[in-house]
Amino acid sequence: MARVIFGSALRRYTGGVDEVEIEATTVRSLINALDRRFPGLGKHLESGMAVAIDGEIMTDALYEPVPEDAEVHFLPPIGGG
Amino acid sequence: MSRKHVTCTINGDPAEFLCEEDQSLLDALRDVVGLMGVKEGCATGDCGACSVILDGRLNCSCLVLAPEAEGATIVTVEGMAGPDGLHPLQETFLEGAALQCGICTPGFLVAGKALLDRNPDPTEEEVRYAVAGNLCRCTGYDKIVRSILDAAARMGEAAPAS
Amino acid sequence: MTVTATTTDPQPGYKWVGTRPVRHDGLDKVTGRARYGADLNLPGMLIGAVLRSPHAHARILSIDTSAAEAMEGVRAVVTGADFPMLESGGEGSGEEYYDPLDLCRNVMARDKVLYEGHALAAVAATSRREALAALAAIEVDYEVLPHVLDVSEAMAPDAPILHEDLITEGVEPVPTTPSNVASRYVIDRGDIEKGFAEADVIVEREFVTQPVHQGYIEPHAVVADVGEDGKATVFCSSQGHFMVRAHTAELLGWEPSRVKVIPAEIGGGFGGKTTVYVEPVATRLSQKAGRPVKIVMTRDEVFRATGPTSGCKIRLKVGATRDGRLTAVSGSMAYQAGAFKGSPVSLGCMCAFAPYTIENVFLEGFDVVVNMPKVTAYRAPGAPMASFASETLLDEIAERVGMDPLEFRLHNAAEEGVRSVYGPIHKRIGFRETVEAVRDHPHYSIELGPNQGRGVASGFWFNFGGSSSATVHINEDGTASVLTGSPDIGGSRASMALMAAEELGIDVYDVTPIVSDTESVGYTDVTGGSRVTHATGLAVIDACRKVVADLRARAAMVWDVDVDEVEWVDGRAQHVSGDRAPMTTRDLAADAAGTGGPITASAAVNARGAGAAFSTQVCDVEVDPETGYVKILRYTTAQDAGRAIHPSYVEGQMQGGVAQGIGWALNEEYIFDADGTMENPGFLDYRMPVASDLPMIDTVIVEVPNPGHPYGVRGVGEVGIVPPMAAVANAIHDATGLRLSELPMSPVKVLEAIGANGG
Amino acid sequence: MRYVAPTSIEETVSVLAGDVRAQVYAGATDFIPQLRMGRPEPGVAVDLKRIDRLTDLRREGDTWVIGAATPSARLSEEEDLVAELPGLVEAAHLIGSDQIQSRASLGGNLCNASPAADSVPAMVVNDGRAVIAGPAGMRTIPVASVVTGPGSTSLATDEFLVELVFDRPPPRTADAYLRFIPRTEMDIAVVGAGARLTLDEAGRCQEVSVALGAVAPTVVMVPAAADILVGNPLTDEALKRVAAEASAVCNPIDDKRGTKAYRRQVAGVLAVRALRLAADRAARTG
Repeated sequence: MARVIFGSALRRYTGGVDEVEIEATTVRSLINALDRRFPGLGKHLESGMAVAIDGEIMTDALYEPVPEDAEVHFLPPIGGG
Repeated sequence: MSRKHVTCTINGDPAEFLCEEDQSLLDALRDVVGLMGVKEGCATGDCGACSVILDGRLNCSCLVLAPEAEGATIVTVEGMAGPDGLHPLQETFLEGAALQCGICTPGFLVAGKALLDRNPDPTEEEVRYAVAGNLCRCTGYDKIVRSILDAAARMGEAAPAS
Repeated sequence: MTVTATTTDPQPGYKWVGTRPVRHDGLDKVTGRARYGADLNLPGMLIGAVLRSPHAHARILSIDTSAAEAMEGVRAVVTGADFPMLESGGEGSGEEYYDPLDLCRNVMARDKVLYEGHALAAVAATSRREALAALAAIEVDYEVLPHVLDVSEAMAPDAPILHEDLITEGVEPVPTTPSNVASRYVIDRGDIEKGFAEADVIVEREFVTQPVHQGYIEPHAVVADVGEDGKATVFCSSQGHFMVRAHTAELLGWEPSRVKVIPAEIGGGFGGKTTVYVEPVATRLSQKAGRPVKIVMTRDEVFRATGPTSGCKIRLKVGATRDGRLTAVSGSMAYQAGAFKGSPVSLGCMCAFAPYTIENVFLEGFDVVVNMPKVTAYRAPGAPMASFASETLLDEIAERVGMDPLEFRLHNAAEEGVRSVYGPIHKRIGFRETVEAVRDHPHYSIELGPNQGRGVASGFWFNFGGSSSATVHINEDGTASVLTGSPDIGGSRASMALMAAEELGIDVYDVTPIVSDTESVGYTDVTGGSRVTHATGLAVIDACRKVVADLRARAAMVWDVDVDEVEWVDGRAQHVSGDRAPMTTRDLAADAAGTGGPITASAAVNARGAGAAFSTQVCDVEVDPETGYVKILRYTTAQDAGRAIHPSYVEGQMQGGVAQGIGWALNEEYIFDADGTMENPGFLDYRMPVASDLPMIDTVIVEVPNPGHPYGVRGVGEVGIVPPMAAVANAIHDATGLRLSELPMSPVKVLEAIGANGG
Repeated sequence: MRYVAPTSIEETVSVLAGDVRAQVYAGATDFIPQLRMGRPEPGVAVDLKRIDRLTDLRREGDTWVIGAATPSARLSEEEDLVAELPGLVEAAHLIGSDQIQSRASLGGNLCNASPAADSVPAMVVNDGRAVIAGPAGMRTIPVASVVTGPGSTSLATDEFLVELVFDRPPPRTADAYLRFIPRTEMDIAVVGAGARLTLDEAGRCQEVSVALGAVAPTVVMVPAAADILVGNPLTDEALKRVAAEASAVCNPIDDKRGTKAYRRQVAGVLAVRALRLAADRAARTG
């Protein structure tokens, strides 16, 4: 089970829930599962957000594997100079 | 508008060009003569990227009207390397990693040459003030200043004071 | 070349990594041969110029270009009507996230101009003189609107509204009326009340910073040439020619493949060249005129219409126990976004306290549109101003609890396995090591004189991976060409060559690193986010490994042995038995046609595993109590580079970041008059540091290898600019006893503070 | 815009007489940036640097004569001038970078009539005279009466500055010029202060002149400095009063380079520092 921690911005789509455990093998299946649990959340996660899996921040990561017991965060888009 | 015919010496060679009377020497060197090593960073004399040596003195070519070059002797970065190879400043800039993006480099090299031509053994502070009219946004000047000092030392070794 | 590499031992276990060869593009750059954006002239080329708004905020009632079009020498005129209006939405990802509607309105205003300098028309003519005359002949009827620049004023209920359709995101309930607050971002962890209740010492201050520009010396420049086939060739300098291709095509309503972008050498970017301004305009003008069109911005245009990064207002409160443990931070940050949404405020919130372990955090950020140019990335976007605030407060807390500021930082240092302030768990990081490096540096114990002071500060930056492509060719003579799509701003070609030499086992000067155009190499993200040595480096390493596998296979073919019996050592194929003469790349390349054709391989990655960067810096100043002048006496910066591929250019990035930070700390700022017109759009009064303003900047490269890169590389481009403002402020405090909370800390402000303090 | 480079004073006079849209220039370090910033182009740009007398630098009897278009760098290279009028040379040397020094002239700095011109306070405290050519011939006026306000001078449109003349200093006399800028180079003065003084053999002030730049539309003198100091040594107490008087005579503006309050305060500081420096030099020449 992956542990997903929601930042404040996402909690309004989760009814205030700040953390869930979800069975998923990839980021895409994780988002799908989250969207089933919290209808409407999925599209916010897919558009422009970065995902951090066990501290590794990634973009364009839909097919990225989610290890067993991973900790997942969704972060705002990050731009560098 | 009629153009002005200018005869001068550029990097040791006789040169002629036609320029607008209100054209800057910078624009004439770049767009008429084709010396693209002379860079424009501001066109107001505040960045030094367009530095050339004009009749023995360091100048911002953006602050010179092209017709003023009549009869003048001009040295640009393109004229620094000689038949025997690079100018010591060019060598030390390369070895000392004194350039990052490189857009300011021609101006610094020309300013460095103007300094060493008149003061072969400058202090760090003299170097810093001598290139204070040249802006670099990449390096923090550290490696540029070191490279100019290194070039001075190298030239001093090559030509020991008699 | 008569010039040789500075001799430096390579990293243990490596032959090339860690050495300092002369950069491959260096010779062209010291002889004036390198071609930058403005250095191309084509036959028949027209000169383009852009009409810019004289008003900070106005409705465009009408634009009449007929007189301009009729003028001698004028070949094309464009306005917003010549570009499709794009749909709003979030496009791209990571550092290339943008809203197409905002981008198209920024490149060419439509119904409103939103800042002084906003483009609203452009002409192409046979000379610059004619182009400027034509601009003067364009008649624009404006309805001037009230403008707003200050974030607090922009957030007030009665503020002039920039966008009637801008509804704040991130607040509940969703507002029903527009405002200038584009979004609210929050980090909310732990229990803030409990955290402050545990604190013995609490400090709270408000900080103000002004917009600052990236200040690259090369103005934006482009030559666009649209041929009879309708395809465009665009020559320009940018931080990403694939970005230029994508944006130019999108803004013209084209498919990307209709545009080929040839990367010029780039004369500095620092984030400011990660978007487009004049490129789509020149391309449309060229299409209309049927001639090549060149646009080179003036310095004044660069300041008025590109960059800058946000000015901001920050209020922060920090609590700690008497033994120096941080218990809670809270506060709010409001950043100017410029005319369109998208300030780096969320990054400011995430980075401000990232070097530390703090359980209770509440930080909210507001992205606020105001009537100045849309902000663009600038070196660690969002982090420097937030860290000015946080690191100044930490200095104050350390003083209050009686701890050395570096010991205080070590006491609270984040490390591997600890939850970061912004959420995820830290991987292996080298923050502590940077603090120790400064503590142990001789600088930290040099005695100070009267009116002198010492300050320290630290900083964090994420560093990115992202998409990169590379192709490696083995030439007939056994040398290698390494093609990537990453514009080289600060020596990255040398790093690519070093990694290729390491992998291939050949001399670094037998590698030719090339930045290829959009049709000659695979897609590559912008050079930004400190990503190139890591991400493009990964692609280069991968491509080289494929080449080596191929070389081994060919040697096996020649020797008629199993490929497993062939080893690749020092650029040569060797048979495990040792009884065959080794074959070099040259030998194998000479015979390539017979063993399967040319030897070449490509690789592409969306790189993961970028390791976070930390920097800790110490600054000594002397303050003239009678004039407020702050002289930087000494400066030392320690930064975790993971593994320095070319140490000289790592040092260069560290020193450059510090110099920019010192400028930001002391003198740089946008100054606007009452009408919202920038008063200092030139290098005379936008005061970037000159050589005589600075001392040597000592560097300590800390190497805590990044497990996400085969050599341990961490990006080094950005974090260096994060600590300087607080380091300088803390040094001024040490010298004068004053806590300055506004940037820039100009002589006027310092003297005011001394005076207010009864000095 | 046409470009002409006359080689004699007479030729220049006739060019100016023949075209009211003619504009003389020397180093062009202000002239060209002003054109770039949108100032209307003159009909004719008259380059004065081909006139020998205007680029000259010589000692003539008890005076120094400096051509109006002589580049500042030449002043720093003239060792005797540096020894005799160090403040004037410093002021000229502070006009911009080495690049600017190759071109910028005292004449241009004066006639550009910027309130912040570095060389003007130094010329004024040295009682400089300006030699002006025009259709009626030559006339000489005090430097202090050349500038009448920001960007305007007392020269007629058909006149131009030929040279600047300074008396060589008597014994125990020296000058100094200091300015404040936020950086160390490449800025316009926020405040400038020129000072000149003569000491008597006992080290008391005999003559004192202080002039301030960038704190009013034109250079302002601080006459109270002489009232306070003449007949007295430079004591901290006296200098404190001079500082207050210097601050008091300022009539500065708030702008992007500084505030009124800042300029007032720093004017006092720099006046005192310049006086101390001049006094040290004067004592050494004694």
